[in-house]
Amino acid sequence: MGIDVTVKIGGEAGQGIQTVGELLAQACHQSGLYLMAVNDFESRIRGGHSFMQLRISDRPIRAPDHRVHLLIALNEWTLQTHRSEVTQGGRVIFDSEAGGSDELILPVPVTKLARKAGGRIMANTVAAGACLSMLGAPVKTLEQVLRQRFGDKKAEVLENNLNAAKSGVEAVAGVPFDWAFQWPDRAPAGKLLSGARVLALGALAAQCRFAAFYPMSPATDVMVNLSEFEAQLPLVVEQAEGEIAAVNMVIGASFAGVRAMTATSGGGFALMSEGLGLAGITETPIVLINSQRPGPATGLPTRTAQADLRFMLHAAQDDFPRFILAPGSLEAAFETMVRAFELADKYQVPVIVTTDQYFNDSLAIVDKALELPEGIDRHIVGDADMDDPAAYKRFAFTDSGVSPRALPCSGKALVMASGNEHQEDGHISERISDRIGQMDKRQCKLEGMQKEVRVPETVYPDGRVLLVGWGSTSGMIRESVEMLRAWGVDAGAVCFTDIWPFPEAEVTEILDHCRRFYMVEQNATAQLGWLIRERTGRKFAQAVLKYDGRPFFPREIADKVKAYEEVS
Amino acid sequence: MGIDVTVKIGGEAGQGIQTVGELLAQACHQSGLYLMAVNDFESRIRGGHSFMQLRISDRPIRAPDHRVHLLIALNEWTLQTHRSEVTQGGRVIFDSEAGGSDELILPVPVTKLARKAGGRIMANTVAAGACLSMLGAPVKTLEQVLRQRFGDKKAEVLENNLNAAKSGVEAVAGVPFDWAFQWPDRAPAGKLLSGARVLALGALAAQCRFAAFYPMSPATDVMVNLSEFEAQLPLVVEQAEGEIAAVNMVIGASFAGVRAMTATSGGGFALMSEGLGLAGITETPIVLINSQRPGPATGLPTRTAQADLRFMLHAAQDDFPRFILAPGSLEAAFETMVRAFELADKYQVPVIVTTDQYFNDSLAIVDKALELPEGIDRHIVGDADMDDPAAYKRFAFTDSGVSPRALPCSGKALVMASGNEHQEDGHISERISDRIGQMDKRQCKLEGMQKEVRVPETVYPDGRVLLVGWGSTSGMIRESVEMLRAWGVDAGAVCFTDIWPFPEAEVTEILDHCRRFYMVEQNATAQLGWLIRERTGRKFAQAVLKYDGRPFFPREIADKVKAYEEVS
Amino acid sequence: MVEAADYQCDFENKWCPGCGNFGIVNAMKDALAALDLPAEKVLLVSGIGQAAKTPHFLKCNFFHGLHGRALAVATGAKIANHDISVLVNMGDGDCYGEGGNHFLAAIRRNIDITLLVHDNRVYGLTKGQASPTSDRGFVTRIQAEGARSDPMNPVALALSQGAGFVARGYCGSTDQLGDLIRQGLEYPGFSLIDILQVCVSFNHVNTYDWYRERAFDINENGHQPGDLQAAMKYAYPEGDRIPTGLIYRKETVPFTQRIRRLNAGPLLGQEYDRQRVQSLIRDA
Amino acid sequence: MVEAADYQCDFENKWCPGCGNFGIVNAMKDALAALDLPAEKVLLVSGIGQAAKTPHFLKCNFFHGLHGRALAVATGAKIANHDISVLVNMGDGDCYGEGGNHFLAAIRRNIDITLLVHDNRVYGLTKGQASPTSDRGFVTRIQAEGARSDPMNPVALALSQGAGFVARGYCGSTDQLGDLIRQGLEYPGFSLIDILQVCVSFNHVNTYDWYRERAFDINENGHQPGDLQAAMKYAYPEGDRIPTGLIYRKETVPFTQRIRRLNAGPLLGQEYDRQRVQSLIRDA
Ligand SMILES: Cc1ncc(C[n+]2csc(CCOP(=O)(O)OP(=O)(O)O)c2C)c(N)n1
Ligand SMILES: Cc1ncc(C[n+]2csc(CCOP(=O)(O)OP(=O)(O)O)c2C)c(N)n1
Ligand code: SF4
Ligand code: SF4
Ligand SMILES: [Mg+2]
Ligand SMILES: [Mg+2]
Repeated sequence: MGIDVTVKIGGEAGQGIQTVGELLAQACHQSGLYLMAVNDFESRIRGGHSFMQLRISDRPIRAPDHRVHLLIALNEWTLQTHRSEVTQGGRVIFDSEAGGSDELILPVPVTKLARKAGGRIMANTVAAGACLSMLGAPVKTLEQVLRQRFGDKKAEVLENNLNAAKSGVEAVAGVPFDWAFQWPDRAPAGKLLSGARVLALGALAAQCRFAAFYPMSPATDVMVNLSEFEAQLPLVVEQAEGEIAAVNMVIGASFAGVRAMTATSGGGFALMSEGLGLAGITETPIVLINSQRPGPATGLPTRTAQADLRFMLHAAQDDFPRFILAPGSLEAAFETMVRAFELADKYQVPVIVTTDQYFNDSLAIVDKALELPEGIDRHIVGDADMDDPAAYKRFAFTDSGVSPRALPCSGKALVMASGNEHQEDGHISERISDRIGQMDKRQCKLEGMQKEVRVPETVYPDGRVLLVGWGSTSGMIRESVEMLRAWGVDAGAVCFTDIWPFPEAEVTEILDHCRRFYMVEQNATAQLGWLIRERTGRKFAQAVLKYDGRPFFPREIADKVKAYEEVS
Repeated sequence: MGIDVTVKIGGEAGQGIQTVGELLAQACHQSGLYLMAVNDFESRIRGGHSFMQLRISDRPIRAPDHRVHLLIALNEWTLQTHRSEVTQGGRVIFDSEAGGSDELILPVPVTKLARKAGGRIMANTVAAGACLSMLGAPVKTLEQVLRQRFGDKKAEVLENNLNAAKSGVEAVAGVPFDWAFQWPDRAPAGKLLSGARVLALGALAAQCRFAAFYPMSPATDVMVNLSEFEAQLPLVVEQAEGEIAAVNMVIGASFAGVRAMTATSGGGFALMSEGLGLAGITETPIVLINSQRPGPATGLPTRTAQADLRFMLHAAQDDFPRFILAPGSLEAAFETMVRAFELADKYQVPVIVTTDQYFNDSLAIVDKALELPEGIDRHIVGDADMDDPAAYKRFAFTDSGVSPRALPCSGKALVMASGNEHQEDGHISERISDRIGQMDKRQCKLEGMQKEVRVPETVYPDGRVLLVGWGSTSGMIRESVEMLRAWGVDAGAVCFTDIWPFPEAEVTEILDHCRRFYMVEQNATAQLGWLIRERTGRKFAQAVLKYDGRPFFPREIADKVKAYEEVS
Repeated sequence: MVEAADYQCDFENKWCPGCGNFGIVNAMKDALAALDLPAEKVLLVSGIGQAAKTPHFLKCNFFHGLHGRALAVATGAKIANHDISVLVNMGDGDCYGEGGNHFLAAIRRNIDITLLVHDNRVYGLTKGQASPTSDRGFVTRIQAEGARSDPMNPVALALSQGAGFVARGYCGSTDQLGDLIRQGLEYPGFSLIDILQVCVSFNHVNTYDWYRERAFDINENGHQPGDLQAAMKYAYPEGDRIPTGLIYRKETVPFTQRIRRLNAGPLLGQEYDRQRVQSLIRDA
Repeated sequence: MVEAADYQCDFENKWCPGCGNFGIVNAMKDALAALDLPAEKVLLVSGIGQAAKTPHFLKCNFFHGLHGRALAVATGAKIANHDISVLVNMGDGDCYGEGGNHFLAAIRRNIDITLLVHDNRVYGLTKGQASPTSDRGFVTRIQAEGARSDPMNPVALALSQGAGFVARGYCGSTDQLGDLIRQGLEYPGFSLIDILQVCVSFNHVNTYDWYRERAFDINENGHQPGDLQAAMKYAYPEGDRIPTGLIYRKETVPFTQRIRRLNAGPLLGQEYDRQRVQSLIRDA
């Protein structure tokens, strides 16, 4: 076994937990290690309790671990709440001037040391220093990270931080720690990114030029990341007066000709649902990210869930084609965004990309290079492509259901679109032939769309039992399968990325290979499970469901499946 | 065979087609006949083409007929569009001064006669007179109706109308008509009501005291009918600034203690979906009518559809319990409204009652007396019911999931509610135990709710093939089954009223009796059909789908099923 | 030379005979012709309602969207391609009722579009309910006791929030209206033209006769559109007189000029430097 | 006698130390005590945001609903039971952003509730984006070039639409604020109190120091709340001076009095005559 250590840093909101976590993450990354950092915080700005769980390894990792090897407790609450999670041989660094270390708890006067180094604010750096020292990291690693981080600040700032780090290092010097490890000195593997950032980069790669949004956790960070590039690229990111405005602006921008997107979460998605239908009937390509969090209504704003699947699938009145894509990893998310824009343009439909708080707010190493697509086809026509631009019909009947799309004000061809049912040229119509014609035209796109859909990824597809999930939990499910196998359960995994159009035939075939399948979902009702039943007739044996707003640990999935297996 | 005659009156919007229809309907009703009048009109106020199809019988009828026996064409367009629908022996009364009657067409100078009688506006009365005369109605029937209608107007108005009617009668005097029949002279059967009116009356019977809405066809008429009673009852009907406001007002009013409702259609329902979730998590009872029309988006605003089923079922982020009830007849609608308010209060959940444009805008005879429920239980507690009002917890954990509901400002017990996840007393909480506790509490209501659900109504449940539908199409499906049986197909019908919670066991049993079942739905994808697959694993053989915005005729259902049967 | 007739459209009109909207369409055509704007340069965006059907009755590019949301669609379109002239047609219910929040936001953005509100003080397409501009007490089938809310004053609202171009037109004064629309289109920034529009089917209070007696042209009467205080006074009808014309105008910075990036030209047309994007992503 | 302490609540407060909201809660308690209003007579309704958490920090009946929608909920509750005092707490994003349309409608209805907008000119709970009242140019993480929209002026907007009670408070002047809230609660009709609120975490422009230099009490300085013209002037900051206090007040007919039916008493309490309903339905 290689390196696999988890550090948990906890304290109050506003204490800079995230900063400690980021410093550590950067240090690991610099040294060529892999890592995943999961954020847990309350819906408040100061106080309360929050933590970051950082898993470090020498191999790529895609899930948090339930075991904590090193706990950094910046307050008493953290100590009391999380000490029981500390595994055999693990330790707790506790911010305290009291002294009196025992086998588990190592009091370090973090705040005091910070004050000495120049101010309370440096507590994060002290903690990071102590932590890295415990883990056996060479001093220069943190130094490097601090230089990068504070290099362009006043010299004093860097100086103070270096001192703070040093005092942290010294405070734990010589303390034995079972889980310390040999730090490699390799080039950084890949890039250290959050889910939100990868989604934004994917949109950039797809030539997204316009984004409108209304702030809503956990989607806001996608827009924060995107807006960073506003000055450098032909890109406008606009904060709208509400989600309804956001989706309608995106439709307007896309209609006028630029690739456009929005990002939101549950309540905002609800408000966008009428607009989704407008994109549907006007056949305007849009990309909509729905980063899920627990509901109903405001629910748990800063926590995670996968509970909007059926809502996304059926949102808006009447039927129209849409894609629903749920990337299972950072790499997949980048590519999914590129695909989303391409599919939206190609089929002139709305594409929903769905993630969740766990996915957006976690940091991990992206190992694959983030490459731009070869070229981008906008699937757009101009006057030159037409025999008679004056006779152009935006919604002309075609075999594929996709009509040649011209842009308004780009030539003699007039582009007319209506959210009412319409005739081929876009003018409203109540004629039966137009209604049936246009409905059939829209619906028949599903044939082509079906061919674009990717079969769920499988591992050990020949397993006697399969664990089935979608989106962000892919990493946990895969790891739980390894555990189950290690325990002698012949398990495999089926991880959906493309959910709609539903890959019926392929999924049926996969499921028919196993004895039983279990759903693994972060919701209360096994939403994908019932969709599978609907589309394939196959029914899950049991569902491992978690809906407390916290992400799965692989171990809890494995435990539950094992328990089910034992009684079945 | 008794009487079964269909009259179709067509012309431009603004020509008063509806008035002719209403006069005829009232005349039939007065004579003790049964009838059903279906309205077909465009989304405009003047011009275009609209018609009313009136089916008259001596037995209760619940569906329009595809055959037209008498066509009243108030313009050329109607004549051209509908002449082919006229059945053997049928005739057309055509507003024309040209003369030249043939076997089919009987020109009557309707407008000219109206002008003579006092003005163009009387054309409706002339037409009604001619029509009733053709059908063999005694003159006094129309006279009576006119006296009722214009009795409280100026004497001149009544006089002119009576003259107009007479000139209509005279214009067709002596014209032979195969479909004329012997008019009974019975007391009126039941009451002549529209679907929208019945829904409003049901709400009144349930003690609804507050309704908020934003105008949207075909739901507006429910509110128009309700508002008629504002002056006479403790009832406030308020036009909101939008659908979002409407649903939130309803939540506020219900929270404060009165039974409250709203009514809308597709796009408005989409806008209400966030509020639906708020009612869900705050456990505020609300009743929401969604009267469907074709989409997506604005679609066909004045036409009919059953295409929001899955949307209603899954609207709003995350899972929470709700009822979905789709009455299949006027009588059922009255009772459904009473049940809806009772179930909302009893389980503290949102209840969606769904109808459609066909249902709301059609007139028919309600044969059953509309009786108030015996008594109304608000399922509310007060200080007196509590040991310690100061310790009251609105969201206390209980076995049934239903917590005792006190009203705010009604005593010492403080009522605190939040759209965020909360602890038992209503204060926001992010604790895992509160989250799981409250989710489980809400979800476990489904057990009790499941017991309230009514099994779909069946006719010939032992039929070899079953036709399955929901809501307003019940009448057409039943009649199509009779046709099929007459043609030798051993068919039966299954008509859902209560759709959610889904009556799983019962439906499975019903479906397991037949060889094959066919879905009959007014949408493009067989939405209920897939829900049945999801919940029972049983799959429909074929679906008879209509999504052109026009209601089914029994005959077209029967024809399609017969064709399917022939190849299967 | 563009002529009004170039915008002539043979799609069947669906309004009631005598509806005030006909005058508005004519005024629009006149304004577009006066500015020599060909259809290729113009995008019409509308919501849902009778007013919102307007784009169907001109030969042009259009997007006929959702009830209340036209301003959001128009904003997105304008940001995407600010070289084109964007005209928005909405009803009073559409713009001030369902869409009220977007109206506020459009003023604050000063997005360079011209908003024509066909203000008939009633919900036409849904058959005659009170609208946000209906007088309190306005009786309808569903408001038997009369509308209970006070009417909104869109002109005063726009002025109070610093709008730079605020006008009130009348569907019966096509020349004046055409000229206001022309000026609105020329104005760099958000321009509001609230149009007193007669609905012959559902508003039997605010009729042609009613307006004829009350509407008067303030510009003819010497009002200077730069005078904010006078403008605020004219925002409100004075007794029985309803001021029409260009009520207020000031220089402002339109929204698309506030976005540094757009100084380089319309977003749609800007070059996308593949190399640069790739390196930005690599360094991100 | 109701005391401020009766509203003391032991649910853990979740605001940042130093947040301006603490002053607002204190002022609310003072006002409720001054009016001798027990919790049984008061309903607090709020949206979503830091401001909207307020009801959790008083011991009272409350409904903490959706972002932007508190006014609609409050309107429904007030119509259902107009005997109770309804107070609404919203943030500036909540009320003027997402909820802008309900704000307009509440003014037009003159619904008898007291609206406290915790106007910190920033989105607090979502970590510091520009809000509708942020100055143009206000820089945030996501508005690196500064906010592009002009700020909304809620006081001017309310005045322009005929609101009958319009005030501006400051979280740092608790006594004045408490008194404004008391007056608002007493006022029969819609009362707006826009409260200058400091957000110590995300707004580093409009700080305590900043306001201390600028806010001044107009009533102390002799302003008569009946003077609409002066009120309109005070709606806008004059140079660097921000007027606070009761800016405008006039007599109006509150919404629930506009509904004839409610003259008979609160809807909730009215008797339902079963016989009458049955006969109405029979005759319908
Ligand atoms: C979300 C939504 N709500 C309601 C409607 C129904 N609706 C269509 S037009 C209209 C209002 C029409 O009034 P107005 O905007 O004043 O336009 P007018 O017809 O008077 O020109 C309404 C409420 C709708 N289409 N969509
Ligand atoms: C429909 C919806 N959109 C967005 C959000 C996310 N959200 C929560 S609070 C908030 C804004 C907070 O700003 P403000 O209203 O000014 O209140 P403050 O926190 O500053 O007091 C937003 C956008 C939400 N909860 N619901
Ligand atoms: S209903 Fe009124 S607004 Fe609509 S077309 Fe007719 S007259 Fe014009
Ligand atoms: S973020 Fe700002 S508004 Fe929110 S609690 Fe902290 S200081 Fe107050
Ligand atoms: Mg209107
Ligand atoms: Mg704020």
